[in-house]
Amino acid sequence: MEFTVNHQALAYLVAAILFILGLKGLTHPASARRGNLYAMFGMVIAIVATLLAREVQSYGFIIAGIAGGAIIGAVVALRIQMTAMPQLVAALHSFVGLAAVLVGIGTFLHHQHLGLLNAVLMGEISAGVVIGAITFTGSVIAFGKLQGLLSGAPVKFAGQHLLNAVIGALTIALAVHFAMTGSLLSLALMTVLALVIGVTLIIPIGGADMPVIISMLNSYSGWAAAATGFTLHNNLLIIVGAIVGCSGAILSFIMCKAMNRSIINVVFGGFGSDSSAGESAGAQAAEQGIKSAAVEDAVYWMEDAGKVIIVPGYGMAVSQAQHALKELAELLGARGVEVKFAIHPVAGRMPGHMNVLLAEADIPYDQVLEMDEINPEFPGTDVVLVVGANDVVNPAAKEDKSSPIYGMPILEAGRARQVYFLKRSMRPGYSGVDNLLFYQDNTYLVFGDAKDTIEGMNTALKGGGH
Amino acid sequence: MEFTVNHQALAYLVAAILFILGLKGLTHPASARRGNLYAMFGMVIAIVATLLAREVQSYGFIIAGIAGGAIIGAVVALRIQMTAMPQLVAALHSFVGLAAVLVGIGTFLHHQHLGLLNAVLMGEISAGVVIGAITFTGSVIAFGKLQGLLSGAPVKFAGQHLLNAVIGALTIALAVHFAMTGSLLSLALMTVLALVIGVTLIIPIGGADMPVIISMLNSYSGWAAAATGFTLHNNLLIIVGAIVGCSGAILSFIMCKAMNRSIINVVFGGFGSDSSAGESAGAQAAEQGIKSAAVEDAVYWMEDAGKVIIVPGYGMAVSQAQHALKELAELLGARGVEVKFAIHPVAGRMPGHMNVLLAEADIPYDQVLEMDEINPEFPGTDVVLVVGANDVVNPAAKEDKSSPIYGMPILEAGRARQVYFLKRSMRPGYSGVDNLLFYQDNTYLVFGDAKDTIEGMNTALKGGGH
Amino acid sequence: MPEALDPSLIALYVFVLACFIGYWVIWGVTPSLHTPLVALTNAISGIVLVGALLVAGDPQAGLLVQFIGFVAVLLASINVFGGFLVTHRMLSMFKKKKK
Amino acid sequence: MPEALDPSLIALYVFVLACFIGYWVIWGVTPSLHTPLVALTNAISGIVLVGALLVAGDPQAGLLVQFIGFVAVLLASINVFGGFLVTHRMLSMFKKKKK
Amino acid sequence: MKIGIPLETRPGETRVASTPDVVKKLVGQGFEVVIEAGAGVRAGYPDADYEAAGARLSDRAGAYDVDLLLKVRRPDEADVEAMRAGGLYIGLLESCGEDAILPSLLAKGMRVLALERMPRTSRAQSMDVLSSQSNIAGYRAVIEAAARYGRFLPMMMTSAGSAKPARVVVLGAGVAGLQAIATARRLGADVYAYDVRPETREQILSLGAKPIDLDLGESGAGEGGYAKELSDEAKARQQAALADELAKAHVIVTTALIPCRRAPVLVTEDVVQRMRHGSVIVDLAAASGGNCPLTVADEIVERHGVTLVGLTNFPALVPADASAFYARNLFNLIEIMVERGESGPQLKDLSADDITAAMLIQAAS
Amino acid sequence: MKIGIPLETRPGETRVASTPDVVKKLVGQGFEVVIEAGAGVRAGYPDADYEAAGARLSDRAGAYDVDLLLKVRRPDEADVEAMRAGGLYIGLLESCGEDAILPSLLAKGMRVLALERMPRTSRAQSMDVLSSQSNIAGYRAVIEAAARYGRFLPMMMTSAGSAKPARVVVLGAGVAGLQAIATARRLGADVYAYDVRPETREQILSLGAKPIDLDLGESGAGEGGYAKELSDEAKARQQAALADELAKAHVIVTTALIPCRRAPVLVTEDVVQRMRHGSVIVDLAAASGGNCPLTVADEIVERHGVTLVGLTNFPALVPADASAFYARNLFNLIEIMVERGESGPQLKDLSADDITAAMLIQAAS
Ligand SMILES: NC(=O)c1ccc[n+]([C@@H]2O[C@H](COP(=O)([O-])OP(=O)(O)OC[C@H]3O[C@@H](n4cnc5c(N)ncnc54)[C@H](OP(=O)(O)O)[C@@H]3O)[C@@H](O)[C@H]2O)c1
Ligand SMILES: NC(=O)c1ccc[n+]([C@@H]2O[C@H](COP(=O)([O-])OP(=O)(O)OC[C@H]3O[C@@H](n4cnc5c(N)ncnc54)[C@H](OP(=O)(O)O)[C@@H]3O)[C@@H](O)[C@H]2O)c1
Ligand SMILES: NC(=O)c1ccc[n+]([C@@H]2O[C@H](COP(=O)([O-])OP(=O)(O)OC[C@H]3O[C@@H](n4cnc5c(N)ncnc54)[C@H](O)[C@@H]3O)[C@@H](O)[C@H]2O)c1
Ligand SMILES: NC(=O)c1ccc[n+]([C@@H]2O[C@H](COP(=O)([O-])OP(=O)(O)OC[C@H]3O[C@@H](n4cnc5c(N)ncnc54)[C@H](O)[C@@H]3O)[C@@H](O)[C@H]2O)c1
Repeated sequence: MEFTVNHQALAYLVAAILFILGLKGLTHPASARRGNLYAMFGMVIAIVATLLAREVQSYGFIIAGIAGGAIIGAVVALRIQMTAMPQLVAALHSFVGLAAVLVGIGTFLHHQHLGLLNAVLMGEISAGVVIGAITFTGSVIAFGKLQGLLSGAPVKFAGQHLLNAVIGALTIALAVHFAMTGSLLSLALMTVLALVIGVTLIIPIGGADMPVIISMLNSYSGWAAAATGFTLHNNLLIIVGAIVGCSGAILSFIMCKAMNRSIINVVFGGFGSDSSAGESAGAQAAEQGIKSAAVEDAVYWMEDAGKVIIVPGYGMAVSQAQHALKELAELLGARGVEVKFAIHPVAGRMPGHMNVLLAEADIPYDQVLEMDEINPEFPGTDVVLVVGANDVVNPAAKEDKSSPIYGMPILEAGRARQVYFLKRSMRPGYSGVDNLLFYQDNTYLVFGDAKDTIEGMNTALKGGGH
Repeated sequence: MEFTVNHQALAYLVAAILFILGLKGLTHPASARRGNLYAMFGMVIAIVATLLAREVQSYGFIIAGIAGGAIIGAVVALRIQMTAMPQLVAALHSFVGLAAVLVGIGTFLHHQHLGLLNAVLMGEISAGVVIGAITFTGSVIAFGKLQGLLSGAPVKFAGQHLLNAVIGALTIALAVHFAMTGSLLSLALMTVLALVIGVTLIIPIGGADMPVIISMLNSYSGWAAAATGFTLHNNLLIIVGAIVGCSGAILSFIMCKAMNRSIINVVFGGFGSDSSAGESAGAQAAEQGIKSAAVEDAVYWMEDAGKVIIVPGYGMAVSQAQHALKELAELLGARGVEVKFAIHPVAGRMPGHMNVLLAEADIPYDQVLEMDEINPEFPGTDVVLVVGANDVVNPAAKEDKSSPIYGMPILEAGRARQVYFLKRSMRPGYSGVDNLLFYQDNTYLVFGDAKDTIEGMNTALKGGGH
Repeated sequence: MPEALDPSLIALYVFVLACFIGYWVIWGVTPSLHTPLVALTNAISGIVLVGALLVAGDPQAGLLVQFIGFVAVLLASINVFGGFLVTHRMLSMFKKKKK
Repeated sequence: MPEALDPSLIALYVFVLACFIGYWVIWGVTPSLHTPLVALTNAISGIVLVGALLVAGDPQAGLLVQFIGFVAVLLASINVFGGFLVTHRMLSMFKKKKK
Repeated sequence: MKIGIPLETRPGETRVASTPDVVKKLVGQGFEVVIEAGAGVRAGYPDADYEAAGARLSDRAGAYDVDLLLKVRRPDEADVEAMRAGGLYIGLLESCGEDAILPSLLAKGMRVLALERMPRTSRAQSMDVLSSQSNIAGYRAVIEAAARYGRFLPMMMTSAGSAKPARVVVLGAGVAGLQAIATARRLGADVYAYDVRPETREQILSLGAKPIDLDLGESGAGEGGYAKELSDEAKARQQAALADELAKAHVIVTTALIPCRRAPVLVTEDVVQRMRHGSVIVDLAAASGGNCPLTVADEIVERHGVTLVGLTNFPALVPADASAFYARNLFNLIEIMVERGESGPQLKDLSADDITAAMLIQAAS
Repeated sequence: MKIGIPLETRPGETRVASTPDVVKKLVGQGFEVVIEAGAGVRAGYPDADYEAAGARLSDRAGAYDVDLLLKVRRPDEADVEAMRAGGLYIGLLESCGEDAILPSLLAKGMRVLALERMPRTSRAQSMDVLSSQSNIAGYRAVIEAAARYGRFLPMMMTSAGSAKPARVVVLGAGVAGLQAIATARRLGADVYAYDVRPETREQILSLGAKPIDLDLGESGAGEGGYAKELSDEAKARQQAALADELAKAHVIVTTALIPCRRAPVLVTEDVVQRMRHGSVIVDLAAASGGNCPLTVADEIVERHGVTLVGLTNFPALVPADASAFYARNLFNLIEIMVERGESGPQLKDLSADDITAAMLIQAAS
């Protein structure tokens, strides 16, 4: 039986469905790996269906290209350090962008050769090439910043936005000219300008925002693929491109929200962030090399931890988070997590401060342990949740002889696998001493009022999402 | 400028987008009315774009049909009692079903006349006609049950499912025959059998499940429209049909979940529900004419009520819901709702039982009022939330001289605009006396452990949905 | 440029994609809006009107067909007009007290 | 049967519907999965490979075009293979302790 | 109709049968109220407040020479002497069955409404002084225990070491027992409770305390919400099964009563010996012989290093609220007893209403 | 090295400077511990327990004739007589500045570690007896108030009427004040609190109580966490501004102290007169003259219908835990004072560590 375009289209449809299911799978941990498999399978179907098409007649270049790509891709992906993932993803993006540019130009030359050019087609080609070029250089810059080849600091200068606007307008003008005349020169110039835009868009963005930018560039690469799909009248490219483009944009938005950043600000390279006044606690933390995390991250690791220890402090009392905390402990307990409360003898502002509040919230006494009992348990603990405590877990008390709290015994929270600090800011506690635990590798700060944060955790634990 | 198929297709695309936005709008109260307008607007565009098409050349029948339909539709819609809405919707469904059948048959005759028939087309016609026919009679039966023309009780007999299966198989066989031969007889027979299926599918379903069935029939009508779209190669019909079909199915599923019913059970006419053992509290209540409601319904009315009074009782103590209740009061308070707690002197099982627990949860004393203070406030209250109380709000104490609690003063919760009862079952309270308030028109029971229910409310109030 | 696809295949593409949209568009609906939502989807499924118009509007098809078309147009428009109006009425009832 | 539509219009239909899907498919993602999700969408956007194959596989197009196609195939496949593998590695790291 | 409120003369009694608030309401309904000078002072209600409420101050004789006499405690012979013949007495008789006072009352032609006979129906709840006073006793018993216990009740982790929460066991989860549970829980103690009536299990849990489950082989639920007496076999089994739980306790509050019977022995001397030095037992059943045989009624004694509180009148230690509740109960009762006549309130037929009928004692005529 | 633990002889004192638990640890570290017979009995620690922990029982003279004397209360002349010359005294001196006892101690060549001079640093927290005993006082003060208040502290809505929650005002939110707030809140009272130090506002809120805000025109925050004395003008303004809040209170617990000064007057006689009959004032500053001028130290008096509790030694009412905390504080202190030598523990140079240096009083050599 001949493999007709109709068969191909059916195969493409199946591939598209698999991609959609794959992406949906990745929204939840339980289905994530299955999702990845779906997507891989979709890709295989798409490639095979394309190779069987009538237009594909010489396989030399193709086999060479795929084989080379497979080897390089596999080696890089397997060798790379986990910590260098963001760079890798940025680099891979740049390839998609460049590939889109090349496909656009190749299609142009091909159709020119066959004499099949028309204005609509050339418009579609321009879109593919321009977006691809922006994706390409943008990703290269992002890669450079992440890899440390370029400074991570935002590069800003007066008139930056004006410059971008002018180059953008020029590019569009050239695209129109190209679509009307098919001038190769316009195509080339337009491509060059688009490459420049990629650079100028990304250099003003600081290191802290890079994750969002990576996701945004991802979205661009999707749009580039969709534009290519229009050029080739290939529905699969259109569907996948649109989905990747759109979901990438949404993802960037979601990430911005989680990081408390304005998306406009991030995408347009530091719009308005010239004033550092409104800088969030998260951004400040990032600058000092302290990691902050979202509520969901903490929940993710707690929900099937073996053991979680909660260290309440004065901040719990201030935010009156004890009732919410009790609920959290119950929710975790219901999932089989062992939850304990570790009470430091001077936590709070009066002797027994924590006991009063935990009793008010009706937390069973056998879950409440004093320092000496619980300290040996920290090393075997998956997550320590520090709820508005500070001094009582500060390793400075043991390590820094000059510290005013030197000599005070502490809760050794830092020895657990992960530590999440729930506090509102980077401010120190009663003693005024900076907390060394913040800088530890396994420590994350979750900013916000402790009660709000814990209620957020409870909501997350109770489901949400579908 | 001529109105080409391309223009029409563009218009259809816009209409489709408006329909999607319209449906999305209806998922949230704030955007619901806007959503309806979007959808209306989409429909206008779709109709105009169709009328402008080249195929439409005689307007007599069309104008007559639309005008008649508009008048009838408008009169019925404006005249109908709010309580009769479900019937009306069922009736309207039957029209869509019948229209789909007619369009299918009409198209067949038309194409037969033009000699354009082929197997694929006839397959598509069969699908449209069969689904349309099922929708038609199914909706008619649903209408009959809701309107009281037919008994609301499920009609069940042995071999019901077998019968359905046999008729279904026959119908499919006829459809295949029709597609291969174009036999008008097969078409007619198939249509008749499909009409029968519509009846046999819906008669075994009880009155309580009717809302789900309406939604399910709605989904069928969507599939019928989509099949018609295939027949006519009309993308708008396909898109809208698929969206309505799919979202209707999902909506049925969501409604089943909210009512704690199994969707299989409902859709396949009482599969397994032959045993009444597992009957839920909700179903039991429905049989006694008591209304039950979902957590979200209560939340919906509380969240922008002016005033909510919470009446705690022994059930609050049993489920230890006081902490959750405090959070609820805070969440409502944050939305500007005035929240008060009404304490009956004998609520609970010891004097001051409620006071102890509310104080434990740190509910401010000025929100806690005793019976004599609060009774005059009930008539001006939007929602009363009765949390595991029973006897203390039972109007039998005032109305029924033979009742053992006659003469006991009560909290006059029943005088508020709406009353939501949070309890686990239909069981009476301490006194063993059935609560007359359950039967009042403005009373709804929300079944479940009080703490779980209130936590559900809190989650709902804190957002969820997107 | 590849040769043209079978139009039924294109229809299938559109159908599948629309099914996904139908799947997602409804999630997260407030229970109180279940009934209006059913009414609205009902009104929208009156889109068969478009099909009915095509049947009723082609004089070539013969009077029988046109009459069948007429009945279909009548029924579908009752549905469209009735459906939207009913939805509107329900939603007005749902308009909550403004503070 | 109506006359055929402009293929670009069909492409537009498909595009618009896919955008809606893209809009919804990602909602509700767990923040911890942000990074793997970016890696996966990246791998998927390697679908330009399909375009590259078409350019590289047509000998009629001339050697220059085929060579351009070859480079595009190479880059896109690095992306596809690298992307999926990296996603897989990240997700394996995310496999949590089973109790 | 004239109502009299005398000064209570039993030793240690600080309560009074009515408060200025309630007197005001009574006067408002047309009653004439006479109060003995100083009757409310110990409860924190000065004579002036009564006068302001509309009562007439009088000497002892005046307060007794009335139609309707409101008292808290059982009258003695002298009191009966002072009463107006043919009047109505409302108060506690504090007796079951044979009683020397009752005949003298009836001999004077008086009718008696004995408050301990109040039926335990929903409607009667607001007139039930046993409930309202037990409630106060339960609260005050725990305050007393806290004041006499040489440690913290709550858990406290401080830089000077940790105090474990006191283990409090409450025996009998009736009105007083439940309030004791609630109060001890409030103070942060680790509270356990036990009752023979099985339905109390859920009630104990509903206050956040831990029920002690014993298998006695029979239920202790009697009539009208009261417990019934257990068989001897079950009693022995109960004592043995409870012993280990009780020996671990630091504070025990016992409230187990069976109407008109000696209180059951729940805390044996052996248990007291096994308790830690400095522990406290508050025996609310002291008046009926005590749930612990070592308890001495009306005294606080130390045995085997354990403090035993045998006070029998805890409500008198919270006189202001105890009197207010008592007065309010009587007011609610009077409301169902009278109808408004032209010349002020009139007594209805007391045997017509099932509440008053159950309480009424009068000479067989 | 020999440690001595005498019986405390001040009237009403029930505490003891060490407990069997701590004695066991001391013995474990190589100390020789001598305890006067009966020293721990009133706190619930029988002699037998001390012996079991490794202490030697002795008479009074034996317990004083030691290298390291651990005491709770200020010694009197007779005690000083009994001490071993050149020994080390650890205990409270209960004095500021001039003091008759100190010269006699120094004259005997003794070195004194005065516990009230403990610096308020994080490291010293676990040795600070002022904190640990204040904490107990705060708790016990509220229990005392509850026992003496003729009504419920918590709100209670019953069929016999409703009791409004008692309005409790705590003055001074230091260690004792905060614990008093916490305890009153636990009991369900409606708690208000006030302190001159502005940072206490958040702390009061953190216990769920309501801060009283006054505008004094100056801050009362002094050094080392203590309050400083206010200007006369501010004092007057404070009294006036507080008066209305206090007059509404049913229970007042005052804890306002300024080191080595007469306690500030916060509750004036006028306020007491305006309070409702039956109200209670517990004045924890009674020993320094009282925050209320009507308070009589060591007595419980009634003035204008209000009960004034002037007890000065609340920790002695919770002797078991108070002694345990005290003993633990001293143990923590001793730990930083000694190093393990070959022949048992050796004293380090006391002026080298800033904690002991601050506390140390010795004859100028
Ligand atoms: N227990 C006693 O008797 C006593 C008496 C006096 C002093 N102290 C001293 O107090 C300290 C106690 O240690 P600790 O760890 O309990 O407290 P801490 O060291 O004072 O730290 C409390 C932390 O809670 C955070 N916080 C405050 N309000 C919050 C809110 N609403 N939500 C979330 N976080 C909030 C603050 O950070 P943000 O501002 O960034 O949110 C602060 O860093 C010790 O230094 C101890 O020596 C104790
Ligand atoms: N206050 C006193 O001193 C005292 C003393 C003795 C008796 N009483 C009597 O007790 C009664 C008190 O009235 P009330 O209204 O408070 O209580 P109630 O009439 O006994 O009703 C309590 C209701 O709570 C529900 N419930 C129990 N557990 C629940 C849970 N976990 N979640 C949700 N609902 C739960 C029960 O219904 P479901 O089983 O369907 O869930 C029950 O109908 C009066 O009749 C009074 O006379 C009072
Ligand atoms: N009007 C009303 O509805 C009303 C009024 C008052 C009380 N009640 C109910 O009546 C019940 C008892 O009330 P009460 O407090 O006056 O009872 P009570 O004072 O007579 O007895 C106290 C408790 O001791 C328990 N007890 C007796 N023997 C025991 C034993 N051997 N071991 C352990 N426990 C033993 C009893 O079960 C009771 O719970 C309660 O459930 C109360 O709610 C109802
Ligand atoms: N090592 C340590 O870190 C440590 C140890 C003990 C106490 N502290 C801190 O020191 C502070 C005071 O402790 P304390 O309880 O021993 O103090 P205290 O006993 O000396 O005084 C009690 C309270 O009375 C207040 N007060 C004084 N004059 C007042 C006035 N005119 N009106 C109202 N209030 C007045 C003081 O501000 C203080 O809060 C607390 O914040 C405590 O946490 C710290």
